[in-house]
Amino acid sequence: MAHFHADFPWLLALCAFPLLGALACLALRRSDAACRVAGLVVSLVVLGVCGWLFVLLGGPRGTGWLLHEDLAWIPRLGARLTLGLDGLSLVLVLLTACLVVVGVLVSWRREKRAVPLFYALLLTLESGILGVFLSLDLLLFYLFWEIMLIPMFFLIGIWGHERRVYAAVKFFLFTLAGSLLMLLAILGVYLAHGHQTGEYTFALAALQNTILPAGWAPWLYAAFLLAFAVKVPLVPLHTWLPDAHTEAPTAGSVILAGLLLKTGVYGLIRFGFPLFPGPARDSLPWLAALGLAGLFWGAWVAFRQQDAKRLVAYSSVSHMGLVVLGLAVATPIACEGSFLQMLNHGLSTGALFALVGMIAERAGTRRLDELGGLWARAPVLAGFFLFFALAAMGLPGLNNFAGEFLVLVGAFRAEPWLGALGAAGMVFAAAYMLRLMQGVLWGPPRSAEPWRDLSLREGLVLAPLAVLVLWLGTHPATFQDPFRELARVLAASLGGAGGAP
Amino acid sequence: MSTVIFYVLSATALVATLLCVTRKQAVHAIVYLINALFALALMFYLLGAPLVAAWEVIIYAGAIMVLFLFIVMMFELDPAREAQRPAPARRWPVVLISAVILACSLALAFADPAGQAGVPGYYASPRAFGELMFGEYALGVEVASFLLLFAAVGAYTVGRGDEPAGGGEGRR
Amino acid sequence: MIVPFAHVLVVSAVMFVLGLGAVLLRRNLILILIGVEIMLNGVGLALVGASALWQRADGQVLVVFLMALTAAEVAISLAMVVAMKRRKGSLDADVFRDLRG
Amino acid sequence: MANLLYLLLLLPLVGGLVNALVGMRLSRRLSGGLAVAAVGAAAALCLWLYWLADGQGTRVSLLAWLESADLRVGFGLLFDRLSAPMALMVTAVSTLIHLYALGYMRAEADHARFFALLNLFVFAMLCIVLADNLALLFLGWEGVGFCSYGLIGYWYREPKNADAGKKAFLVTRVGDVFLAVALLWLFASLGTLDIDALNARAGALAPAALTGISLLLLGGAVGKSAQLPLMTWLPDAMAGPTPVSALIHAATMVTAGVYLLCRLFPLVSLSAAGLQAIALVGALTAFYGATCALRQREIKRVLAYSTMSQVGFMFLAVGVGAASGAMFHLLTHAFFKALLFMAAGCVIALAGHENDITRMGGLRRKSPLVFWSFLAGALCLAGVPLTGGFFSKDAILLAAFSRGDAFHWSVYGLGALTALLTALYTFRLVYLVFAGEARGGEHPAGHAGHDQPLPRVMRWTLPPLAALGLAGGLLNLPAGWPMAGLLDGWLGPLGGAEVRASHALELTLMGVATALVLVGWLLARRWYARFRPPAQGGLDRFLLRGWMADRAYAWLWVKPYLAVGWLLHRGVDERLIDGGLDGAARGIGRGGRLVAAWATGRLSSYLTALALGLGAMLAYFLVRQWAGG
Amino acid sequence: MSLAELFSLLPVLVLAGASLLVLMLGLWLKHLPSLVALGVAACAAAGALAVLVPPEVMEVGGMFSAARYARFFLVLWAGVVAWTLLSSVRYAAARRFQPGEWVSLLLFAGAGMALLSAATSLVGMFLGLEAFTLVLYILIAFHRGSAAGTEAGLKYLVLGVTATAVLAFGVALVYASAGTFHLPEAMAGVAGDSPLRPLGLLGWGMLLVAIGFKVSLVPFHLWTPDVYQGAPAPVAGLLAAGSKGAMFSAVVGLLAGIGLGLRDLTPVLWALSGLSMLLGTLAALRQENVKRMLAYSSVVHMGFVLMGLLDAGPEGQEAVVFYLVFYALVSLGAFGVLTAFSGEEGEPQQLAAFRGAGYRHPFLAAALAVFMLALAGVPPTGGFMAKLGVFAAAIRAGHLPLALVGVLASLVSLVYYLKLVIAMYMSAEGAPPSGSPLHRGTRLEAACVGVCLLGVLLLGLAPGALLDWIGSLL
Repeated sequence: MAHFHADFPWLLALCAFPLLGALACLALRRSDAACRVAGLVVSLVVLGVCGWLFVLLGGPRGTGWLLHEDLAWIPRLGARLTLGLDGLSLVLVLLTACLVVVGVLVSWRREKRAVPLFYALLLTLESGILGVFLSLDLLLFYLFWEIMLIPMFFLIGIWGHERRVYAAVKFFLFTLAGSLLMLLAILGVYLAHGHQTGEYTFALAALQNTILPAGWAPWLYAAFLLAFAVKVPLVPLHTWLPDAHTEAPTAGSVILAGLLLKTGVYGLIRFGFPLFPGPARDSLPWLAALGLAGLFWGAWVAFRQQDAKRLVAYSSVSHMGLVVLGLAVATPIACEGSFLQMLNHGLSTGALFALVGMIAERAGTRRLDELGGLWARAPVLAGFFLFFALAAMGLPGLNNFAGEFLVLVGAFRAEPWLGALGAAGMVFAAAYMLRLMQGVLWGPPRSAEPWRDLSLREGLVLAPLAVLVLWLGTHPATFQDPFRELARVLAASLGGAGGAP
Repeated sequence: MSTVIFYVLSATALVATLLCVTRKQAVHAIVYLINALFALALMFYLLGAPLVAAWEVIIYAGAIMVLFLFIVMMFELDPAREAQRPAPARRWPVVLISAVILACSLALAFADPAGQAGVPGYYASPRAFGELMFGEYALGVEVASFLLLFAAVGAYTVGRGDEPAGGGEGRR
Repeated sequence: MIVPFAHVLVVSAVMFVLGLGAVLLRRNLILILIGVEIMLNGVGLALVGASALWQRADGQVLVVFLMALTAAEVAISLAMVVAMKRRKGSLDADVFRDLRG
Repeated sequence: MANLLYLLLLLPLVGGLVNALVGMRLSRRLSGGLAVAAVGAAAALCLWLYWLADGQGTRVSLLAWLESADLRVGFGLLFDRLSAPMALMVTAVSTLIHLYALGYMRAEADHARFFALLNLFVFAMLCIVLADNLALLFLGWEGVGFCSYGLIGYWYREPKNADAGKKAFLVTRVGDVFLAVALLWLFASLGTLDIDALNARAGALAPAALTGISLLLLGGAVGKSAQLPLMTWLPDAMAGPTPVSALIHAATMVTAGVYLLCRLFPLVSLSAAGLQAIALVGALTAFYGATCALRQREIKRVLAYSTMSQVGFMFLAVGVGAASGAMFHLLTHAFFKALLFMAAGCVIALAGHENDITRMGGLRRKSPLVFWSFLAGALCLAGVPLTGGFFSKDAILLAAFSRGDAFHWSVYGLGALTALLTALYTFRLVYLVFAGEARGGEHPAGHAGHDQPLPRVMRWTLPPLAALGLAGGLLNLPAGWPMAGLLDGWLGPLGGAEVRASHALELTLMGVATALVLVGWLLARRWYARFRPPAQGGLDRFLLRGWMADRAYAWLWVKPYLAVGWLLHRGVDERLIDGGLDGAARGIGRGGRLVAAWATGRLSSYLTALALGLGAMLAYFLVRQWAGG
Repeated sequence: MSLAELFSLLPVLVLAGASLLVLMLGLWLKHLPSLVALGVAACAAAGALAVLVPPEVMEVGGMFSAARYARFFLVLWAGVVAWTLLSSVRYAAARRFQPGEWVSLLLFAGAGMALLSAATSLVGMFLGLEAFTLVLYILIAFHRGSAAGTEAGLKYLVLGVTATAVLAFGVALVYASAGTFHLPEAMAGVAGDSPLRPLGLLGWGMLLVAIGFKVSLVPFHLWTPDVYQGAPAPVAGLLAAGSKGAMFSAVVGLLAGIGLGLRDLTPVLWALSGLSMLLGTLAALRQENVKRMLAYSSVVHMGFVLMGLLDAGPEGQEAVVFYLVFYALVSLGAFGVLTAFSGEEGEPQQLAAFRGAGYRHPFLAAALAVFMLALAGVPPTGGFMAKLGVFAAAIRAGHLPLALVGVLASLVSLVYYLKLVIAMYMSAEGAPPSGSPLHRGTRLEAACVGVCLLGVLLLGLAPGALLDWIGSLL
């Protein structure tokens, strides 16, 4: 595989290309249609490249870098443009490309204001997310980490719903609160490493071996953890999420839930754990407890929601709690399940947000007590809704079950109570999802006028996702293979109890 | 001898300054200040700065204070209204702060070994002084001259009253 | 050797603080500016004293620069005071508080 | 050849998917026909491939599913002596029910969804039956849960129906959690989910683990089979169309729990405490269901409670170690209960879409075929001698009694009492529905069904089932009869411990059972042969509402759940966290106003601040100077 | 004062000379653009000279340095002045500013700032500082039609002369204890390899008050919002970008000399920095007036710069210089946008005036939004790299709590920066700005803003070149 990328920085190009697309959108600002097309084309090209990479590089892989690029950036600070693609990032990059296309398509007719800006921001966001999933230099990572933030802030703030400004600011502040501390921690590691070796660098590979001054590591790790925990989000740092998800425009919700939450977990895996293995190991019980708490908390509160979007938002808290639980028990199976679950959650929740958006567009409301009877008015749409809701509920044969089951199996092995309690979350998930289905699908339609059923564009959004959901549900190995080894190594490095024999 | 004169002059200067600070009327204050400046000029002389002493009298006491007097006269300040003593409520905090600053300054000054050293007799002759000033510090003189120039420009610009007053720009 | 340097400093410091006190106490703009002049004179004394202490004339040079500067500042200040008086009809420093917060 | 077994699963799956995806475009005839054909073909296939189950059975595996580290789960089927009859029963009964549904659903516009779900249900059920590993079984397990949800709530425009579906799904999911945990535990301790391997290696488990796992499996079974304490969903599930009730709540889904326990019987049977718990749950549920059935007024609810009660008997069988007895009763019950439900559907249609048995009556004359079929089912249910139900129930009671200790005797006592009650409520049902005069005259005229004759396909699916039900005893006649113990022999070791009982004891117990049925019938005849308005006493209401279980659960679970949800949402999320942060923000804002107010605009205050700063700094320096020496 | 020395100081002389020339030309040439052109040419010439013509001696008159550090800042300040001149052409013309005086004063302010940055002696520092401060007194009150301007000028003046007196006393005390004005020696004389002597402490106390006043550190900051609000927008930009930066560039030299003595000052610097960051942030939070908000924000930023200064090593100084360059760019940019938005009558100051600007004035509003994010320190703007540097400096010097205060301030500060962004982009649909509509801005103004925008982004994305340059200065 080494020959095809030898002289071209594919990853850098991948990160930069959407940015160019964003600039193109700004340049094309005279024509909304041109911007839409540009957005679609750019995101499709990225998807194509990612898909191509997946085809080339997918399959069972070891732990090494599938692609690795290293270019000079700020020599004086020791920061470099280091990008690397391994099995996990490969899958997440693919998910990113996929969901951005979804985001572009669901916004096609919906967002009518300041269209060029919208697509420019969406593409910038894609750049940021791709960068987060690819960068191996802490400074670069932080840069991308924050770049993600800004477009999202604008997307929520400009195109969001009623309380958009509040939600946008809350989102920004919550995330920044964590990441600023992480910045200090990055500096701490950087300085400690530089002080020790005389070589100041932000490269993850080098910093991983830093021997920190006594007593530093837990604090630095805590700062990293905080930044990532806000993004995940872990209870009790989650209250930005329902607001942001609910107020965001559909594309924003899709990307927030599908991708931004993953960056938190990814950051923990890529940076938090390797940089501070000791404290990371010590934190696992807490992480497990918080993950479990999130699992129930999110589900419990989701059940009380009256707003369909908010309900789905809280369900994300619940799902991500399970992902964290999987990581925290640190068995190979559970870690693999967590990785898989990130992908699964991205697809099914992304699709659910898209669907809620489509429904709200037709009904003019997202309140469960005002919706209802969707099946009678738009059966195809309703069918898709049912399908994705079932997937989110963890019905076996659909994607979420695969991940959840692995997580639970792994968790039970490490600590039976965790697995058992995690399994009990099934009921909670069923409770809120059934409520959502009840409110949206069943019951008498509120008015007699028929709705436009799924349009071709909407179908193009949902059908591929549905296929993926089924694929992941019945043969997840396609997507598991690339990161299997990574999960094993991660679990081994975290030294969770009850590893595979 | 000069020591005694120094202390006498110091006392004069300080008392005059105190009076200047506490007078109700601006004119009185300025006159006391001129008094203090004269004493100060003599002290400069005692400390070996004859040229500075002369300029003190000429520039400070002569030019600057007269300028002040001129302005005061121009506005015909009403003693009752313009120069009222500050209310005690405002006076005591100020006195307290000043006292603290003074006390700290003095304590620190006395704590320094340099303070114990006596001031030796010194005399900067006008010639040596002039050479220093227009030699090493010529650039400073240039800057000062620019300052004076722009002060004139500024006074002209700011003080010119040909524009209608009361433009609303920048109000809250 | 006339006096200990500390004594020169005492006089200058007292003068400086008296000037500062005037600046703080007075509300009349002109008297505030006079307070500043007192402070600067205190500084001048300290400089001349230090100049003598170190047997160098640089301190005195700075005093002269200070005088020039003072003159310049007074010119602008008074011009501005005139302008303000014309605008507000008062020389009370605290009258000018359209800008605050 | 063995790979054809996959067709068993794929036929209904494909049928369901085709109906789900393009069914709306198909004609009713085509979509219904497709569904029937799919299931019928599966039934035929099952019969054709039956020989594959002989011996150790046949295993096939197709596709890897979940793999990670040492976890290996695939789509693999196990067609053996236990699953083969079950699969055959499921497909055969389903075929008949599908046929019946063709007639029943003839007026529904949304037929495709119905047939899709029905087919998918069969697929999921076959997954349970044929799975060679517990994960695939779990897929089917959840799958039937979903399909029953969709089918119960089929008439979704009525919120009541959707609620019933939701309730069914939720309550059964509580049970599913136990099953899931059992899976996790099994995998964690035995390293496999393969059913054969689990059964083989079960001996390696610690006794405590065995008991725990058994109880968890019981928990799973309880949910799906509507046993105590997770039984409340079943009566409400009668909101679905009648074929659904027949298929799900009689023949197949509710027996999945029993099947599960039988499937893992070698494992379960190692735990004495587990078995006792199973027996106890079974006996109590049997009694509970029977008492509730005594006072129900809707025909389908009577049948629902009776199902619960009968499944309780099956649990009892498993609990006393007679897995083959459980399977026997499962099969006969499937036949006669499906028959009863389908006949009830006909009855309802004949009575003009009237559910309330107190407003029926006299239907015997309206359709003798329905009456006789129903009666056949009722006889089986009541356990009238020589019917299928008689033999299967008797086998269970015998097995319980013959264990010969106090616990099992008391369980037997409860079972016998239940048998009496069963006869009582069964004949009550028959009398109220068929005897006397029609009492539903107050119905608005012109209501559909009165004048429309029943479709032929609905009526003529009844007799085969009636025959099966009546003759079901042949499957496993007691010792001493010709062709005795067919099923026992077929199942072999899978059937659990052999019941050792003397012939005399057996005859005695049969006599007792016969007497009980007789008493029940006589009582019913006395009380119900002539219609009297139903009593409204406290006990009546108590039984009518299923021992107030719903209300109790509302107080026990639902309200606390809602309250905690409210607390977390309003209390913690909104008040504590967001409120706290908003408060902090307000506080910071207030502080900001304070700091900004410092800039008063007064020159004097600015100067004072300057002097203050100077003073503070100098004071600090002085203190430092003194302190530092 | 040899010719070689004068030659070494040529860039500053060009600025000063040009200011004199413009002043005289201005008596009969009332055409602002041509004078501006002349001024810009002078700035360009000064900058070019500074870069291209190596100085013959490194120090002029024992007061001013001609070394790379000084030259760097000369280029910066010349650029700042040229930028201010260019971006305010329409603004000045609309307010009928006296062209000659306007250009001349700005040029001289540039010269003064360059001198301050180049100062190697306390006298030089004093003179340089007073040179441009005096000019600023005038410039702030330059718009005679504006009462607020006059009030602001008066306030700055009275406080400024008081601070000057304090500064002078501080200089005198340092001189008294060290015996020389020349910086490294003076500072060494005060401290040496020991703690500061009492007189030195006293002198430093005075110096710090004066410095604190000039760069507006809490509690000496109170003039800042009033003056920013009252001053013409370009002057406020100059005040923020230039005056503070120049003062700090000199402080770098001051602190570099005192060596171990820094330890005595550290707690005070710590407190000043922390208070500035915290209280500045708090006060900015409630501002509805953009200029006041920017003023308080400058208080916060100066706190950040001071935090960087706590690390006396070259890395800390580098961080500070980088911060100053960034802050100069971003405040010029922000006030440049305000200048561009200013109509004939007034400047838009209230947040409400910016409502919906993002859609009516896409470029200027976007630039302003980027500047706000840069001020908040959000990547990929220069603000992030700048803050990174000072945080690193603080941690390196062992002041983690201060860095935490900085983090807290950054976080809260986001709220008020975002307020403006929200007003521009997220206010109610199509809300018209209250009061007079925003001016569209000329091409020249847009270009000026564009330069700042580009700079701010470049500093964030590719700061390598500037960092290397700064590294070579120290």
